[in-house]
Amino acid sequence: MSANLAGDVTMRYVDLHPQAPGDGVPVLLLHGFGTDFGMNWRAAGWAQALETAGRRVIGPDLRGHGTSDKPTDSALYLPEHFVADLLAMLDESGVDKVDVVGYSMGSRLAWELASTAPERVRRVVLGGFGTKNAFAGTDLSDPGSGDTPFDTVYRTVAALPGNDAAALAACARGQAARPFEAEPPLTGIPLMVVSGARDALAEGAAELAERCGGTHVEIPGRDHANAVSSRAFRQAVLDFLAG
Amino acid sequence: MTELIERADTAADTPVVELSMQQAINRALSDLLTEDPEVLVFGEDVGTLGGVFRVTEGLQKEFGDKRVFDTPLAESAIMGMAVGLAMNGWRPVPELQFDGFAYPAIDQIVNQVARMNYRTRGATPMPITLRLPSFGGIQAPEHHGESLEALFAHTPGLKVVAPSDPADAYSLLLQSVRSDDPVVYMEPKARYWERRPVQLREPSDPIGTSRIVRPGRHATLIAWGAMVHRCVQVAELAAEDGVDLEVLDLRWLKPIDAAGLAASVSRTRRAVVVHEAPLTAGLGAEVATLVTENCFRDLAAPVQRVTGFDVPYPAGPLEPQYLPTIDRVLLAVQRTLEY
Amino acid sequence: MAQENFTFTLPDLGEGLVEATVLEWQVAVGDVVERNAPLVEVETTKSAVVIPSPKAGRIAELHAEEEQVVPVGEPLVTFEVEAADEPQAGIVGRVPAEEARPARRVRLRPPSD
Amino acid sequence: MRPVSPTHEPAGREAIDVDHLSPDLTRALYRDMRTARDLDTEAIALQRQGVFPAYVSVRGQEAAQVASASALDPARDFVFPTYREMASALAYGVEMVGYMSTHRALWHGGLHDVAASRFGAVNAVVGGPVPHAVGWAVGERLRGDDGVALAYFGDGASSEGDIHEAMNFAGVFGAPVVFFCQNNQWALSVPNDRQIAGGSVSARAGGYGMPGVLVDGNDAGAVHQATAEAVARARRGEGPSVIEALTYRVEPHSTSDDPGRYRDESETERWRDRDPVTLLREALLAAGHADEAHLAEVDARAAKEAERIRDGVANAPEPDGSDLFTHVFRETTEELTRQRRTWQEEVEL
Repeated sequence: MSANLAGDVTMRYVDLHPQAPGDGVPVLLLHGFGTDFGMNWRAAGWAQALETAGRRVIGPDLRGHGTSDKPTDSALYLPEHFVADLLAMLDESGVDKVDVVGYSMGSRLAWELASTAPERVRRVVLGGFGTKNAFAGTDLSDPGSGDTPFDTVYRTVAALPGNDAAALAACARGQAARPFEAEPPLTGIPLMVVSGARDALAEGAAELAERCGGTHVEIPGRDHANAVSSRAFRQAVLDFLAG
Repeated sequence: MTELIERADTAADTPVVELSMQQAINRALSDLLTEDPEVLVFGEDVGTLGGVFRVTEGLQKEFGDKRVFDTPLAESAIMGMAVGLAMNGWRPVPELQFDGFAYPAIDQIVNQVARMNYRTRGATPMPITLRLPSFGGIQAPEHHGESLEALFAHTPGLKVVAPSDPADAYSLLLQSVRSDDPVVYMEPKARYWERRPVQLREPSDPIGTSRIVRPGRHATLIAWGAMVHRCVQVAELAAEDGVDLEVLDLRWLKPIDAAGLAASVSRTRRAVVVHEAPLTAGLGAEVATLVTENCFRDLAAPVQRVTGFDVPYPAGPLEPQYLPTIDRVLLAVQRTLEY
Repeated sequence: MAQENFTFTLPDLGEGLVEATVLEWQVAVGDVVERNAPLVEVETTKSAVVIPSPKAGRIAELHAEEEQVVPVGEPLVTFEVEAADEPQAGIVGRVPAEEARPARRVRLRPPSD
Repeated sequence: MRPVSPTHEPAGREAIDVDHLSPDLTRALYRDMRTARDLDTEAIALQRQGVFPAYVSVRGQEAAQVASASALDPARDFVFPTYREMASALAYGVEMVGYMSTHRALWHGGLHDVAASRFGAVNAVVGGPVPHAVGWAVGERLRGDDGVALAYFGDGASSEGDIHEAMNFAGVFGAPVVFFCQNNQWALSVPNDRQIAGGSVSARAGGYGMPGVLVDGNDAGAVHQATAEAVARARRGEGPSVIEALTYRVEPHSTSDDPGRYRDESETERWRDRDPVTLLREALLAAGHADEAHLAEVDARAAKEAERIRDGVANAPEPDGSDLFTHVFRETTEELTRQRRTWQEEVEL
C-alpha cells in the first residue's frame, strides 16, 4: 500500500552544471533533517565550491522538505522510499554514478543508497553522523517536547518558515521505524566520515569510518549546526572526491 | 515521482556583474553578433565612434566593419537598407540615433518593414530589430526626447518593447533580435547610466510578458521604460504612508500583456498608468481600456492616467514639469484610493 | 583608477533575524577578493551560512572577531574598491542626477478595505 | 549600333537596329514584348469588364522593361519593382497569374512568390523599394556572392528623398545596384519640366560618383546593351550605376485617369507611332533575325499566352478571409488570435 502511495509524492531537485566541467561524475548532496538543499548546502557555500571545482551538483529537497511534497503519513518516510526517490531522480537525469555527500539524516540516506545500489555510488561522504541512534530518548509521538539533542533540532527546524511540523514529525517517526544498522559495514566504496568535534549527534563517527575501512575527519570547535558550513569540511570533501 | 525545478548551466547561470543599461545592451549586441553570423549592426556613428551613447562601443573592433558599420546620415535609407538585407537573409539590427529621427524613416518602418512579410505572404520575413534611444529625462535638445510607442504599437506587423533596467535590457534585446518579426526596441535614455548588479540571463518569458517589479496590495502602477523607476520611487514613498503599491513593468508595448495586467489589477483593484508621452491617444488609453474590459467588476476606482501633457516635448528647464512627477503619481494614487 | 571604501553591513540572513555569530573569516586584511567569493562564515539561530562577497576589491578592515556576535546592520567588513567611472553623457543631454531621497509633497491615506 | 541621343520630342519613327545582339536574344525580347503588349490589352479589357478595379498600363514601355529585365540572371539577381513593371516581371520569368492578381486586388503586392521569383512585391510607394535594392545588394557583397539588384523607379519617384538616399548609400558602400529609371515623361499629370530640376536623372549619377547613361527607352537593343553593361560592372564589383530610359506613357496613368486634362493628344500620338514593339519587329526583319512567318507564329503564341494569364487571373479564387490574420507576424500574438476569433464569430458567421 505504502509503495503505491510513495509514487504520489513528488521530490523536487536542482541540477547545476559548472561553466568549466571537470570530473564527469556529479556530486549528489543530501541535506539533513528539517532543512533543504538551499539552506543546508547552497547557503553554506557548497554549490559554489563544487561549481568552482568543475563538479556538477544534483541537489534534491528530500520528501517532507523544502519544495518537495510533504505528506504527513509516517509510512511514507521509510528510508527505502527516499532511496527510491533518489534512484528515480538519477534515472531521470541520465546519471549512472554519483559521489554522494550527506549531512545528518542525509548521511543515513547516503548509506542506504550506497547499500542498496552500490553500482550507482563512486564515493561516499557521511557528515554529522555516527553510530549513535539520533532518536535515542526522544518521545517521537511528541517530538520537541523533551531535552534530547534531537528534540532541540526538531524545535529549531519546525519553526523555520516553509517547514511543516507535522510532516517533519512523520518523517522522524518513519526514519526511527528502521533504526540505523552499521552492520554489515559499507565496504568496497571509498568512504569518509566528517564530524564537528562538539557534535553530540555524531558520536561514533570515527568508529563508523574505521569499521568501513574509511577515513574520519574531525572539524575542531564545530557542533552539529555549524560544522556543515566550515571551510575545513568543504576542503576535506573536495580533496577526498578528487582523490 | 521526481521533478527538476532548477537547471543551471553556463548560459543561464552567468555571474552577477555590475552594469549600466548602456553596457548591458552592448553585451547583448556582442553576444548576438557572436551567436549568429547573420546579425548586422549599423546606423549613424555606431561603428568607429561606438554610438553617441557608446552603446555600440568596441563592437566594430571586435566584429569588423562588415558586421558593424556606419551609414550615411539618412534614416529612411537605413530602414530601407534593413529591408533589403532581411530579404537577402540577414538579421539587421539598425540604430536610429534618436527617437525624433525616426520620423523621417516612418515611411520605411510603417509602409515597408511592418508589412513586407504580410504582403509577400510570408516569403520575405523581416527579422529586423530597430534600436531607438527613446523618451526624455536628459534635458536634450528638441527632437531628442520623443515617445513614439503609441505610433509603433498602432502599426500592424510591428512588435514594440521598452526595457526599464539593465538585466531586462539584455534579455529583451536577445529576444527581440532572435524574433523573426520586426521589433522596435525603445531604449530609455534616462536609464542608460545607472549601474546595477545584473545577472545576464537568457530570455525566459515569452514575448509580450510583463513583470511585477514590486508586489503590493493597494493599487497597481503600470509603466514602461524610465517611468518604471519613477513608479518604484513612488511606491517606496507610499509605503511610508502605509500604502502598498504594486509596480508592473509592461515591458512589451505590443503585444501588451493583457492577462498580466488583469491578474495584478484584479488583486489590487486600482490602477494608475504612467507614461512620458502626451495624454491624448497615448498608450495609457489602451492600458486603461484593457484593464476596464478585463477587471470591470473588480475595480474600486476608474483607471487613472499620469502622462506628459498634450504639448510638444519641452526644452530642458521645463522637462521636470512635463514628465510625470512623484506628486502627480501620488495624487493619482490618492484619487483611486479615495474614489 | 580612483579607489573608494565600501563597508558591508551584516544583512538580515533570514526573516527577522537580529544577529549572527562570526564563525570563521575566509578572507584577511589585504586580500584581493572577487565578487561572490566566500567572505565569511556566520551562524544564526537557524543555520550556518557562508556569505559571498558583495564586491570585488581589497579587504581594508574586518569589523568583527571570530566567535563575535554581530547585530544585523552593523559593519562586517570594509573593502577598498575601484570607484565606478563617472558616467559620460551622450552627444546631447545630461546624465540625470539620482536623488538620494526623492522630494514629495503629497501624503497618502491607506484605503479602508 | 548607332549612337543614340534620345529626345523628349521624337522627330520621327527613328528605326532601331539590333545587329549587335544575338538572334536568339532579339527573338526572345520580341516574344516577351509582344506577350506583354497583349496581356496589357487584355488587362485594360478586364478593367472595363469590371474584373479589375483598376489597371496601370505599360503600353509603350515594353522595350524599357523587357530589355532591362532580360539582362539579369533570375537565378542570382533580384528585381525591386514599383507598380508598373508587368513587362519586366514577364520577361524575368515571374509566374504571371500571381503577379497580375494584384491588379484584381486579390492581394497587395501580388500573389507571386517573391523569394522564389526574386522579383519584389508590387509597391505603390514609389521610391520606397529603391533603398531595399541597396540593402539587398550590400548583403550580397557581405556574403561574397555576385548577385546584382535592379531597382525600377520612374521620373516622378526620382524626386523622392529615398532615391537620393539610396543612390548615396549605394555609392558609399559600392553596392552592386542598377538604378533603372523609366522616364515615361509624365508623373501622373506632371511633366518632366515640372518634375526634374536640371532635366536629367542620369546626369545626377555623376554626383554620386557612379556612371549614368541616358538611353532610348523604346529601343530594346539599346536598353539591353546599357543594362547588360551596368549589370556586368556591378557583378565585377565596380559598383552601382544609373540608367535613364527615356520613353513615354501612351496610356493614361491608370484606367481611372483622364489625360485630356493635362496633356495634348497629338504628343501622345507621336509616341504611339514610335511603338517599341513595332520598332523591334521591323529591326528583327531588317537584321534577318526572323522572318514574317516566324513572327506571325510568335504573335499567335503571345496572344494565347496573354489569354491564358488573363483567364487565370480572372478565375483565380478570392483569398480566404482568414488570410487577413495569417502573415501579420511570424509568431502571432494572443491579441491577434483573439481578433481572429472575433472575425470568425462576427464576420465569417
